[in-house]
Amino acid sequence: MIRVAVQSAAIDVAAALAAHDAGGHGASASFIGRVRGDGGLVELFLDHHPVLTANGLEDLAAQAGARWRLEALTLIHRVGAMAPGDTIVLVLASSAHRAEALAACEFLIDRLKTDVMLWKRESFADGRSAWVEQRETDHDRAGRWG
Amino acid sequence: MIRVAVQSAAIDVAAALAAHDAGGHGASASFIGRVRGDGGLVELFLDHHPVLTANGLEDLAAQAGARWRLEALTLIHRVGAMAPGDTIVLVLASSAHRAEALAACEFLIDRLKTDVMLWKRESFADGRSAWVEQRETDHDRAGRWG
Amino acid sequence: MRIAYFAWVRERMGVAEEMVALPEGIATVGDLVGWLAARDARGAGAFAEPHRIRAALGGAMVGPEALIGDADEVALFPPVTGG
Amino acid sequence: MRIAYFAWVRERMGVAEEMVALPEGIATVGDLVGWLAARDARGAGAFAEPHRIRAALGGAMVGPEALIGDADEVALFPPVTGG
Repeated sequence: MIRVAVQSAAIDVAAALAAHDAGGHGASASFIGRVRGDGGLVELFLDHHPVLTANGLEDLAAQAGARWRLEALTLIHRVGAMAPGDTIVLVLASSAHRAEALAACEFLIDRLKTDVMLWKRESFADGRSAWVEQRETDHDRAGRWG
Repeated sequence: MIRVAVQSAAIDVAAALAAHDAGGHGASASFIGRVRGDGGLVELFLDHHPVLTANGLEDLAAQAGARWRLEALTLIHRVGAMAPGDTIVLVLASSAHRAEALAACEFLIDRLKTDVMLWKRESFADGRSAWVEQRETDHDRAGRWG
Repeated sequence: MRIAYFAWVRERMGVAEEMVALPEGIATVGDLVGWLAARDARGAGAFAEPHRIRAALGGAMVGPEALIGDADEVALFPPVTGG
Repeated sequence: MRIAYFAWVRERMGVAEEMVALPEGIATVGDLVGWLAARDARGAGAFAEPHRIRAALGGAMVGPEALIGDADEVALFPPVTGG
């Protein structure tokens, strides 16, 4: 079962885990990414393109499904305005085999950082606000998957 | 915060996640291992040594804490009799940085398979019951960490 | 045809999208970006550095040489900055 | 001294643990395993293949050459089969 969602509502990790998996899979790997309050950040805003963003997530999910034997895959990305501590992204990958669940989860979170159409704006306690520039480190990690 | 547990009670993943993390960490990676019903398996029994098993988990947690910058680590292993679908093991690793959370989670689940004092007995629907022999593949994976 | 803007391109243009009738001679995405940069001050602010602009046509990423043809939407935005 | 058995060693010995007084000349874990194998049929069944036996003294893994000394517990078991 593949489930992909782009939503402005808060991500409910426990509910997503329950929906992902009724308990039958051998191994489930997950990744939860949260907004960090580094440097006095008070708001993270994620702009998105409804079609491009959803297509990007669906394409990534399909790539993971082709590369590994997955029994279930959940990919939820939040967009809009978020506060520190809020969950931005949730990846859940289940397989009969732990190595495949772990590899798929890591692949997905690395690729999400570069391949999906999202734009970040950071706002700080001192009133500064700026769109984030592309980071080379994300590209380095994503490039490992060839 | 490091939390390590060996328990015969069922593992409550949602409760463990809530206890692990009040929402402040940048990245959380998890691994959930479950009993597979392959080949007509009806019961998995895990024998353990109360001191050695707990020491092994604590040692692994300490190794992960020394290797990566982790903000929280939860390691829960179930022992005793389990049915297919039951959660055997839960690893939760949180860090400010996703690469560290992911690497720690993978390290821990690989090492759990070889370094922790546990003995598996499988019982099948046809009445067969046997202690599992050591598997080379687990050693291969664990060896990657040097 | 609709042009949709995202992130700082949207902020500099002051609108999320607009409907335009393409003038004669504007055939590619690169042509469109050049035309918007020359059209007014907002366009100059958003599109002064075309190498920082990415584009999508009908839901697919394209380069500046892509022909707009009868696309319903051209989306213009900065490089993505991930999830 | 207490000897604790695990997994199929426990099943073959028929008990989870027992208290023993070590006979003269039994100094190492290897000596103990050899003595148990010779003591009775259950011991012969459990310890006929000493290379398949692992041991811990006071909570730490040890080899057959380890001196038992005044340890409270010797644990004897097969190689672990993981979580």
